[in-house]
Amino acid sequence: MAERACKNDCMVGEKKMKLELTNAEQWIKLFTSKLDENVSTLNELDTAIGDGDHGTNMERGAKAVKEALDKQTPADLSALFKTTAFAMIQKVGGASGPLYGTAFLDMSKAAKDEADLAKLVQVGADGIKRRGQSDVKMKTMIDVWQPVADDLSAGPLTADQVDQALQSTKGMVATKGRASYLEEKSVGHLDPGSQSSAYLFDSLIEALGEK
Amino acid sequence: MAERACKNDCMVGEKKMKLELTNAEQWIKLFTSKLDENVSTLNELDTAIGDGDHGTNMERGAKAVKEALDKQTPADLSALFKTTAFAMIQKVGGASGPLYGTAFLDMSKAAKDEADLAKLVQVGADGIKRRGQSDVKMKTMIDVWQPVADDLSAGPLTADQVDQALQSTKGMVATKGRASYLEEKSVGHLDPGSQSSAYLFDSLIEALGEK
Amino acid sequence: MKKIINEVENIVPEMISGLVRVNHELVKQIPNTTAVVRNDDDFADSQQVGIVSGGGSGHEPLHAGFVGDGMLSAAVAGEIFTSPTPDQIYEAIKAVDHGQGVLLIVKNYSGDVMNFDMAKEMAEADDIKVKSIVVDDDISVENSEFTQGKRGVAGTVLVEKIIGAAARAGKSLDELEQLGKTVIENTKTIGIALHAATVPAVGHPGFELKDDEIEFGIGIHNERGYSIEKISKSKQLAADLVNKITKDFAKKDGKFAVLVNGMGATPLMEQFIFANDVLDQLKKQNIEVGFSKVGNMVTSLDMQGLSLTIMKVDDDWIKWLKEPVKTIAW
Amino acid sequence: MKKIINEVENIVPEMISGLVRVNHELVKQIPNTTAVVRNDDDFADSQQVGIVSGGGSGHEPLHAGFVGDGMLSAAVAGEIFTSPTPDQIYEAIKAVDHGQGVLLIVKNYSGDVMNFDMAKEMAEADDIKVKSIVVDDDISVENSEFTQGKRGVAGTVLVEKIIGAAARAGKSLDELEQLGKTVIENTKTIGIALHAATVPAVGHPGFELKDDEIEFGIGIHNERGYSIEKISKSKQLAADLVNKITKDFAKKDGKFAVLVNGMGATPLMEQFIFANDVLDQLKKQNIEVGFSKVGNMVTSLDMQGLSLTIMKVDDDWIKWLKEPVKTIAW
Ligand SMILES: Nc1ncnc2c1ncn2[C@@H]1O[C@H](COP(=O)(O)OP(=O)(O)O)[C@@H](O)[C@H]1O
Ligand SMILES: Nc1ncnc2c1ncn2[C@@H]1O[C@H](COP(=O)(O)OP(=O)(O)O)[C@@H](O)[C@H]1O
Ligand SMILES: [Mg+2]
Ligand SMILES: [Mg+2]
Ligand SMILES: [Mg+2]
Ligand SMILES: [Mg+2]
Repeated sequence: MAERACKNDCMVGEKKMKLELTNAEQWIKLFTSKLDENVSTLNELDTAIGDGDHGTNMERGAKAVKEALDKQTPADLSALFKTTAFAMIQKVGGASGPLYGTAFLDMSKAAKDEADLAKLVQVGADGIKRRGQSDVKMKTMIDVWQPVADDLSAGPLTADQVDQALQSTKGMVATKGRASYLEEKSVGHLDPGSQSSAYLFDSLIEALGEK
Repeated sequence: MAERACKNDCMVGEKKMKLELTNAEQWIKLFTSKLDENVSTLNELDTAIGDGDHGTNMERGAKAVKEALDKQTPADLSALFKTTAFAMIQKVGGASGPLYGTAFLDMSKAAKDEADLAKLVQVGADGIKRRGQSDVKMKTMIDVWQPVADDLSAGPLTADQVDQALQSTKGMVATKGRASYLEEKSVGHLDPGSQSSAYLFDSLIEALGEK
Repeated sequence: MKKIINEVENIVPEMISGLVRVNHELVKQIPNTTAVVRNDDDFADSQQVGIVSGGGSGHEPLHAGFVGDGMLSAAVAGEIFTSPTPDQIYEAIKAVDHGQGVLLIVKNYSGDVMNFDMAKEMAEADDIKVKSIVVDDDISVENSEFTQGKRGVAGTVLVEKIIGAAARAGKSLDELEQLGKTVIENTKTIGIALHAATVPAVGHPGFELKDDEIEFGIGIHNERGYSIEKISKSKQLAADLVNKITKDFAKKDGKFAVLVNGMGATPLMEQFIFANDVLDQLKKQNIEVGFSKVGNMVTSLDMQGLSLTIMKVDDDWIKWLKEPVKTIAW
Repeated sequence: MKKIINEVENIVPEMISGLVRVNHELVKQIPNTTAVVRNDDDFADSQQVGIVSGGGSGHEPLHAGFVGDGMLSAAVAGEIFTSPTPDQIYEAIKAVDHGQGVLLIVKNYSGDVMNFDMAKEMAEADDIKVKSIVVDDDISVENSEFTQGKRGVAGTVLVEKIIGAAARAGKSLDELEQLGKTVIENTKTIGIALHAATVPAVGHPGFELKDDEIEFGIGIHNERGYSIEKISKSKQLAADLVNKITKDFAKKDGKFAVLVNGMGATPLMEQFIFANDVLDQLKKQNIEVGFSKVGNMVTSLDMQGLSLTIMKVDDDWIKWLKEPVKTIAW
């Protein structure tokens, strides 16, 4: 697995922290780089309890997001999230495409009159739940998104909190997504979508820390 | 490879030797046993330069010959050869079925008014040549049948002569049968049909020796 | 991994290009998509409900091989083992709607269900009537309303055949939706693997089985099954699978359809031997077979193995299963 | 060796039994043989020349999969990779002769040629007119009048399609013989293997290739080829095979038919990618393709690999290649 850029001591955001466009751009860029660097990690996690393509899927999305952002610099937060959402929806496919796509699309809509980071992430988490007909404790990316949304609304987010959320998926029995076909045999493995979501929020921490 | 039952010192037949029914029955029975015992030897030879089934093909023939002979004891030499021929034709398939079948069918016809062993074997060899559109030096069973026919007409046949004929196929380039597709690469391997024919004539030597 | 391919990321577009070029009299490609649509005049002139299916690639001939008169109107190919994206499905829906609406045939995977749902929402915004049915025939997975439920596997092709023929016969969108749901409820499949598939981007088989092992209950994306056993004779395998499936049917009267489906690397020879044993087993159980089929229909790349599908059918369904079609692969 | 079979010696009869039971509306079996004949009323009433092919098993769907209206009248299956015996072929000839005679389509192997010859002699003794044509399309083997000559491989199925359609159109036995010879002269094939086939009675692959090796010029019975190379991209393989085959045609004007044939364990996905590259190559060489087809037609058990067949065709042949048929596998 990739080295974490910041450890326990690293945290971001004040309560009610506003997300600025420059941070957010940095956030998405760092996320796409982490996806690029960790294709095989994600594929391997998905090989254990899914169909082995989560890394490849997200890599396709990362490439599309980068290309879209290179083509046109987004005017505001809403535009940035919309571009990200469309690239994910149109290029990722599989389960993660519509899930990340819906999360960012809903965040794009919300960002039109809301810039509070914690609230935006909660909107994204809700989008995933709606699209995936799922909730926490089903061993999906929601088990990273929801704790992160909670942590952000309670105070600054730490890499440790992200990691804790990610690690919590290991002990869960999957009841949604492909891993659910394995029933009890899904226990003992990290959920791949939670790992990519951990990269997303690690990137957020880095982007805000570098400000 | 199976042990040869008799070595250089072992020989059979006087010049112009008559083949008796009891010897011939013994001959065919020994032949079918040798085929049964050497299925994998023949398959392996055929794997090297053919399609790997000569042992399995001949085993099917051996079984059919035995069953046919068990069902009805042949009245004379001609009937024995005919039964052998029909079993081979109907059960072996591939190249060796029609070849052994034609050899025995022609020998059956000839045996109606000819019992000279050397002449009968020559009739068989000619049948193979006709059916296979082939001749000596093409790395086929003819390279055992023809030398054996010659040796028999010159005097008693020895296991050494049979073996010499068989070994001579090793250096040949195949120009008929599947091995011909290998062209020069067929050199260095024994021809499988020549090996089964060597079993045939080894059996003949044993059958006459045991008289 | 030895495969006859070029760059891994071009596998799907190149495959679709090959399929369309070779079969240009039957199908055409929607530009800039990997969606394949019927290319015949009969369809252009018809007033039938459009039938669209699709899903991840790697299951060929499913789905593009079943586009044509009497089966699918269009098929959308995703990346290998990955649902296609909503924009592509949306293009296919638009291309086949003749005002009578469009039925989507979706295999039950979260990715497929979500992407087809998003496409449906997009098409509905264009005032196209869209319904969808979700195939979940793989009874090796326990069903539960709290989970994703059973997977959609080889039975999908029988659903596509019946729905395709019924749509050609002029059934309405609502009728087809209802028919599809009933057909799916009556369709049950179990698969076995002798060797896992190698996803090209991964480069090695999805799981390992020993030289004498076989896995029961695998899915078509290398999903692991419910047990690993020593391989037995075809007769025994047939008995095991037939028993497991027929136990799942409440009633054994009436007629049944049977599909023996090869997973990609298992020769037809073995499929026919297995089918012979399946028919023997069904005869023993006094189960009447009204339709049967054998072949590589819903594959899993180069997986070695096969699946058995049994469907309880009525006489109309048999007629629809038997009707001739003009497709690449039925 | 992991295969879904019962006893090795029952493979062929059980396979034929499965094939016939599943497809009983198309074909029937001649009792006590492994010969399969058309089962339709159209044929019973027709006055067409009977078309019989056959050969060793292990190449499914060839030949039984191509029995039906517009293709073969009967097919005779031998043991695996072993010509059928004359008595079985003779039964098939008798079953399909409607007084117009019977044409035998034989692949050029000494075993097949001899067994079909013996069957012909038997049928002629019954006053049935019999002619035979010998397919030898595999140009990876040098031709010579002093040897067995070239092998008959995947091109056989195109020969069967053209002859079958021409026979249905009412051509006489002599015309069909002449047509067949001309078609065969214009048919050229080369095969490649990534992994050899495992003959069940042998139990291991016929030869070994390293993880990055591929063999050019193999036959459909594990016959070794003319060279072993490092595997390259599909584009390169296509260029190599297309060049080698087109060089063998004196003239490149007119139209050509193309068949990409899977060897049994190579997924359709790879076959379509390869076909896409073949069509690109032919376009580059300004060679006009009038007909193309992709699929597992003439397999070699579980061999991984494929073959490319190119045939110089005239317009009648294209028409016959395209005409619909009612068979299990075309
Ligand atoms: N219904 C769902 N709700 C929330 N997340 C889901 C759901 N289904 C799948 N996921 C997430 O998607 C991830 C798998 O994504 P990916 O491998 O790209 O798609 P696919 O499963 O189609 O191959 C899982 O690890 C899980 O986190
Ligand atoms: N044209 C021929 N003339 C004589 N013998 C032949 C000819 N073709 C093949 N054979 C013999 O048949 C043997 C192969 O028999 P077998 O393996 O049973 O048949 P197949 O080649 O059909 O698999 C060869 O080793 C050779 O001795
Ligand atoms: Mg996945
Ligand atoms: Mg052989
Ligand atoms: Mg996937
Ligand atoms: Mg053979």
